Amino acid sequence: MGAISLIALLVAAIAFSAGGILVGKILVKGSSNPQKGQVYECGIPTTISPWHQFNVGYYLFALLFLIFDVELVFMYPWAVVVKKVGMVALIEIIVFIFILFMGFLYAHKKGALKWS
Amino acid sequence: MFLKDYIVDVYNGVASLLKGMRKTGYYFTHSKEIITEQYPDNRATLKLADRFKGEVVMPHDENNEHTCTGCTACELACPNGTIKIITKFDITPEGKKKKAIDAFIYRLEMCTLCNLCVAACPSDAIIMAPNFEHSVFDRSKLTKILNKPGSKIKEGIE
Amino acid sequence: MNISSILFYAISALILGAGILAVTSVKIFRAAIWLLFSLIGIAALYFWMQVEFIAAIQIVVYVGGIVVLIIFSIFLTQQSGKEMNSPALSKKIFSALAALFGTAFVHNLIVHYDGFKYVSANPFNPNVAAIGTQMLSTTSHGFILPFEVVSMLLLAAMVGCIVIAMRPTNGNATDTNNETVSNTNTLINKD
Amino acid sequence: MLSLESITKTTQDWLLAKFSPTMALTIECIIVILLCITLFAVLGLVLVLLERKVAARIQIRLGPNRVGPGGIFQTAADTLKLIMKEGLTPDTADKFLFNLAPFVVMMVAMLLLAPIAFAKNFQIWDINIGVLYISSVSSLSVIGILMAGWASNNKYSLLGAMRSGAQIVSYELSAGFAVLTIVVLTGSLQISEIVAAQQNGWWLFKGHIPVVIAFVLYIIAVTAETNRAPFDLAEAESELTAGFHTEYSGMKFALFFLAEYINIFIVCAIGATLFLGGWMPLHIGSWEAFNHIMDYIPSSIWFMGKTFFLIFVIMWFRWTFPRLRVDQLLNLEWKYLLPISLFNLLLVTVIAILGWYF
Amino acid sequence: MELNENIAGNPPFLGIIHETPGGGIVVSTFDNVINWARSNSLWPLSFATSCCGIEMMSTASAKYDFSRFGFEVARASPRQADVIIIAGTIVNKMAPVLKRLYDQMADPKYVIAMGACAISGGPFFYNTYSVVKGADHIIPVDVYIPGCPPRPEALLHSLITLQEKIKMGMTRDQIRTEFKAQ
Amino acid sequence: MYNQTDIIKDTTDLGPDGELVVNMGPQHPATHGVLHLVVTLNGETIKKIEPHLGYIHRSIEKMCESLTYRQFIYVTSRMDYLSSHINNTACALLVEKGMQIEVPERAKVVRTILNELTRIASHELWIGAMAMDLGAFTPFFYAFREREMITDIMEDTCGARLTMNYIVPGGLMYDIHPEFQTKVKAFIKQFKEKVTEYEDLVTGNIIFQSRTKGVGVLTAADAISYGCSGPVARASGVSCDIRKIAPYDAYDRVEFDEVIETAGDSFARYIVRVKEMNQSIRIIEQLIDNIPEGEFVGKTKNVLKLNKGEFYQRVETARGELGVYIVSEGGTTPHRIKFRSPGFSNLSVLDHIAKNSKIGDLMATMGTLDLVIPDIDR
Amino acid sequence: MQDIPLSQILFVSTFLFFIGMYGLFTRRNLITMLMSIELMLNSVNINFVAFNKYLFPDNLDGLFFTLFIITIAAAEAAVAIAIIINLYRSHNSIDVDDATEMKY
Amino acid sequence: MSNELIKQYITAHLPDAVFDETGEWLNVVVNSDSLKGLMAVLYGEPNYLNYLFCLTCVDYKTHLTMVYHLSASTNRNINIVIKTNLDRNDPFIDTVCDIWRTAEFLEREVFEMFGVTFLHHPDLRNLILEDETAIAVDDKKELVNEQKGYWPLRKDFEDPINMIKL
Ligand code: SF4
Ligand code: SF4
Ligand code: SF4
Repeated sequence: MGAISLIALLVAAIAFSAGGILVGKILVKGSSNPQKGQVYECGIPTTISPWHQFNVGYYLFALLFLIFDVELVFMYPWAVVVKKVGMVALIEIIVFIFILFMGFLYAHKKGALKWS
Repeated sequence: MFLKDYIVDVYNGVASLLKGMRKTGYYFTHSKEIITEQYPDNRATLKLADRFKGEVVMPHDENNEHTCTGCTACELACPNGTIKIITKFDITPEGKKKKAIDAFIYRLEMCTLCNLCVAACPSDAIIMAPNFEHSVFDRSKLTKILNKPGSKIKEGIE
Repeated sequence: MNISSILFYAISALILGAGILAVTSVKIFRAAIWLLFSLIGIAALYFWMQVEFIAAIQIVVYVGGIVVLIIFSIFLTQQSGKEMNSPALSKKIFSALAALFGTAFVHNLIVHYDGFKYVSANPFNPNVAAIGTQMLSTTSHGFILPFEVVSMLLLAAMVGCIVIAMRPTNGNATDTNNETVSNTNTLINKD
Repeated sequence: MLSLESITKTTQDWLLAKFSPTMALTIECIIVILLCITLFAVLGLVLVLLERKVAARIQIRLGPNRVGPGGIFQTAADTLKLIMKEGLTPDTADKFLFNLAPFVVMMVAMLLLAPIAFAKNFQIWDINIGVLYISSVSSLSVIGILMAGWASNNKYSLLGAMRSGAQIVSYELSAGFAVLTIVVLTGSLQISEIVAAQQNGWWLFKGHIPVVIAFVLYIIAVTAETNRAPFDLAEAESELTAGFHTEYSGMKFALFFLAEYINIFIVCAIGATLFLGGWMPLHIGSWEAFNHIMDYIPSSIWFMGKTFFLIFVIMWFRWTFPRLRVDQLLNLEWKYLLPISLFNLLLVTVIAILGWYF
Repeated sequence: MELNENIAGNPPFLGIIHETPGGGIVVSTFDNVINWARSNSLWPLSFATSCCGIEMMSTASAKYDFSRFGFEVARASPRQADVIIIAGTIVNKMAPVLKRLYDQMADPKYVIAMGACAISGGPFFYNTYSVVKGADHIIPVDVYIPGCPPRPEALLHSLITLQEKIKMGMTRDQIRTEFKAQ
Repeated sequence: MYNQTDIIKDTTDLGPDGELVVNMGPQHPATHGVLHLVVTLNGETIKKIEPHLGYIHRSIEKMCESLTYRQFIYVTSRMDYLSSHINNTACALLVEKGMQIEVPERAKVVRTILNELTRIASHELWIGAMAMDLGAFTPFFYAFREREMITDIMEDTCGARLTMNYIVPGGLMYDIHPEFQTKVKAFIKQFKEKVTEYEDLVTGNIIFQSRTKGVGVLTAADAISYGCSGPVARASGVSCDIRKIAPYDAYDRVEFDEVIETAGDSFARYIVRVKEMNQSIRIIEQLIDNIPEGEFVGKTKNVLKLNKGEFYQRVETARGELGVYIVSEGGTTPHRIKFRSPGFSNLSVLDHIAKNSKIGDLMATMGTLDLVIPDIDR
Repeated sequence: MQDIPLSQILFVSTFLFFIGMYGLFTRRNLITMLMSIELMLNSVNINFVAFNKYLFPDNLDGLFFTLFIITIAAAEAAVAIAIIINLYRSHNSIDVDDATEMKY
Repeated sequence: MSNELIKQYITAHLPDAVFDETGEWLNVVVNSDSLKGLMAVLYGEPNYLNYLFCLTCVDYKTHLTMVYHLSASTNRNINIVIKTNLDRNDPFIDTVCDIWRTAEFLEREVFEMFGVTFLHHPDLRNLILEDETAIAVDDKKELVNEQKGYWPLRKDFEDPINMIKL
């Protein structure tokens, strides 16, 4: 099957979703009123758009995630061959993880993992 | 020690979670704990408390007679004007005029089921009935006339 | 034209189209989304070239990591719904011309270069085991040293991020909670 | 014998005999498309109903029982209703992205089906990077959520999406490490090889305590990744009304709903494959007779049984625990799960290299 | 006392007896299926203003369990809800909010007025300056269930009534004339 | 028709950089009704909470000025509907005080039992709702199972499940149900068995503890300054149980402890309520076998007229101290009636204790304050 | 697969590179500029992989280069965004025009 | 601490306070100007009447009366009721919400229900009724009461639109 199957799956997803949405669109006619298009906020009219700038507290985690993610990426090929390569690979990865763990400890110490 | 604290932390946390899961697991596996009463299917066996205040009714006996004298005590007792009594004057066989109710209007849509009218009625003409299946499509259906058409007051009730 | 080449053109169209939108869209969030599609397209191109490992890495790192990070920082620093003011027309034209000129130049180079003929007898076999073996080998094409250096790089990046991005002061932000009623006493004393 | 393996094989042979290769491929594609759509629909219906029934049993009540015998058509009615409900788009929303988001979520869920081995030799594509493919594609789902949350122009949606973004990316790490432990043991990323390696016992049993720890970590991490309680902060009802899909209605909402359940299915299927041997029957060392009996149960049943067991566990979590707070959630990942899984991975490596597993 | 006895004007009990809707209304099978789906999957908006809301919670609880009807998916967002159960008093300050919530719901949508307050202002009809005298002044109501508060079974009854109404596939006006005539 | 503008002014001003002003409520699953909170957020951190009330303001105080002393009691069951018996008791006591009506012993004891049952029912509901706020759905159902038993007892005796109107000036409306005592005993047995479930599912749960401990801390000084009462104040170490301070009905002859915790956080408030349920059980156990025989209602005139003057009656509802203040001019209706509702003061503390915490903490804090909005708005 | 010559892939990467360059020239916002840079890096990656595949299939050096570029891109993006955030905190703007006017 | 002591104490502080002990608790009627000072004194040593459990207003048709119910948090059986009469046409009084934080909301309620202006109140807006009449109040009492007339709890309140009289 190979890569073609991915395309088939994509087509399936689109067909499924679009089919459902279209059926609804064609068969259901809703009433319209000015409130309907407004954003829901517990029944109170919204006055500020959330697209106004907004302090996300999470970026530090995203930063750290990115670093660890890359580390994870390097460990996949390593994991596949580790049994073949043996001890060398183990030492390699211990050094690798150790270095990163230093960073982790640093982050911990600096309080970067404490969410404020 | 730091590491020990860490491990104890993890252990205690997991233990407390497992405890909760055991409880829910217990209920999952014991279907006799299910307490659901299936309302529309158990209508035949459903037994409401005798005192349950579902609505005000006016009992009529087999001669289509009730005991309401039209004294309007209930109307006065009602805190929110649910009852409206329209009286008329019947001519008794002896030719005397006698006060009687023309219509006992009861607006179920407003009734708070507080029992004050029943308590106030001197001749026990109205009682609380445990009916609850009142849902309707139209609000005006909820305004009821409690005295049945053609009914009259029981003999000997003043 | 067979399916494979149709796919190639479709993927290329996705990459380039999304790329163009990513650099021209006036809404910054949309730009990020278009960048994302472009990156996904590139991943698809890798897939098409049968280097699945790199394709997966592309998605994991770029889409799962970098774009999410970019989106977060957009929220932090922008009014994400506001349209960015577009650059002056002259600048646009100039940049476009420069880009076109560069493209044409390189295009020309590629078209007229014919050193691409060499094809090895060995099949291209980029499976993960091969990658892993080469990565951990210490022979001439082994990448063991870069592999270790990468960890240093990541460590440096992490430390750098923390140093740069952490708030310099954390002291005053924490405890405004406790301004309790005790000030009432002082108020009364004033009276 | 009731085996999906033979069915696929016969079909393929028949197709190849009857048509030209391109044609056969096309027909196969169409079959796959139809199968997947059916699988989606059926899975959605079954899982939602299962969830409601499980919830009801845990909560000492009956659950849906009036629509069809025992309530089995309940979710069908729900789906039909959702399809026949108006789909709204807020005026101030970014309409394009708003409408695109459910598609993205859906596509991600669908793409994840490709490498799953539903039964012996019954797999859409035995891709050679198997589990890596899964991790990479599933990291796309966060985009759909972020898109939906931002495009709605709704504060709750945005907050929910942000939470969800931080949460999913964080827990991806420990899920990844848990998967890696199995990769280390197996030496391959390919699903079929991972399953084959468990011929004589599941990794959960073969791999000593570290694999059990990895399994627990995996379950926790994927619960978080699929935004399930107790990690359902993205749609925390009591805080953010409906989270990132507050503004979605009708079919578009149904797609999110469906995708959530499909994702649960997929992560559980992967979990079953990695730790519980996928479609491999339960074999115990040298008990030939026992192993033989186990072999009689079709592989698809094994697979589904294991998967649904894991799904049940995840549902059990949901109906038992309170929700975590967002900082606790991140704490849990970064202070507990991540260090533990790093350490655990090293342990497993030692085990693997020294061959200490069975 | 026998249930539901001698109550004038009540439609026949709806949960068990399924009468085909008459009145010359043509319903295709497709419509029937749609109405069946809609009537069996009424997701309420989690909206309760006061005391009746507690009885609504009781109805959700294990003893009465309205999930048997498929109602348990209480949605906090009006976009995904099908039915508002107005459980409690509506006051003037709340009225626009209620209206907005109703307006923001996706079609088709239904309203149940639960309790005396929602129907008519009930206990707070006279001498109050802030109570809306009936929620149907603000939004159209499909089913009224009186009581203060109506007991959980009564709420279930009203839900069954609503289901029945949906299955009939009639519009509000049709219903009004239909049942007036009865 | 409605003199109402669509715009709430406070939400129009933009927050400073990076701050988001979010409306929570009036229709919000966690506000238990129709509280409207305007929350200023910085990221996930709450910078300010501004409650807007009045979405269920039913003008009860105005209304009561035109209701007679028999009638106005029913309105009070709709105020704090979870403690309707206790509210009714407060009003009845006040009228009794104003007219020097003798209440028979039987009525007193029954009232006390019913009040305590109401308290348990209210706390049960609160545990369920609170767990739901924190995202655990199952305890809600378990709590309601026990609550349904109480509701059954109420239904038998009072004829209503929620809004009783059973207590009238002078005693009770009618006598207790013959099976009252057996049912209550059955309930006590079941309750004692099942209360450990909350231990497993809620109290001991690490997630629940970490979500409530140290969250929404209210110091004793603040509790006093904000006029808090009931479990909220007692969790901060302020002793304020009216049942102890000014015993009414049969409270002076039963033994029970006033539950006091000192931590002042959400967990302490939770613990106080759980322990209070046990104390209520203790009270009921002492009384249930000793209901004296006799009349259930004292002699009252048909038309009740309060003496001219001012009367104040305090009772301890499930939420705290309810005060009813009546200014009487001697007529059949009060001149002015004021309900000092416990929730009103407890709500005003919200901004103070939830500031600088996370949105999730707000749910825990608000949940443990146990607000009943109609009680606050009246 | 082999019907697509290497040059076509190179065209795509060239286009992508210059698209990124265009973005870098026209955008004034640091984040969008970063996005443009990512595009340019990616076009380079495409080249590495393509060359590896078409010209030197014996070894996987091209793939490794791609791998390392992706790594470095990630580290770069992380640090860049940390700097951008820091810059934003101190100057309340991440426009290059503002940034160049800054007095250090 | 008995009522007598409190009485003495108050008399020492405010000689013109009027006492009334006919009711359940000690009632003190004071001048509206001196109320704030008295409150501050009662709050602190040696009385510690630091628990304000009820604050309300009564409309007597001729005048408005502010009623404060005070108690000691250590001994809730010591209760004292402080009253002060206000001019019905232009009621204003000093806020006590810097002594008791609970007074902030209670005073806002009284403000909108009776139209009493609380001087120096930090945030005197409508709390319960619609917000449109929100007004800012500073020291000048001339600026206040824009919502004249809609004071529901006053005795002469009429609202023909919303209110149906029985
Ligand atoms: S029960 Fe109460 S509200 Fe109903 S009619 Fe009788 S007195 Fe009026
Ligand atoms: S029902 Fe009773 S109180 Fe009412 S009018 Fe009739 S007799 Fe009088
Ligand atoms: S009808 Fe009765 S129970 Fe329902 S909200 Fe109104 S007063 Fe409360």
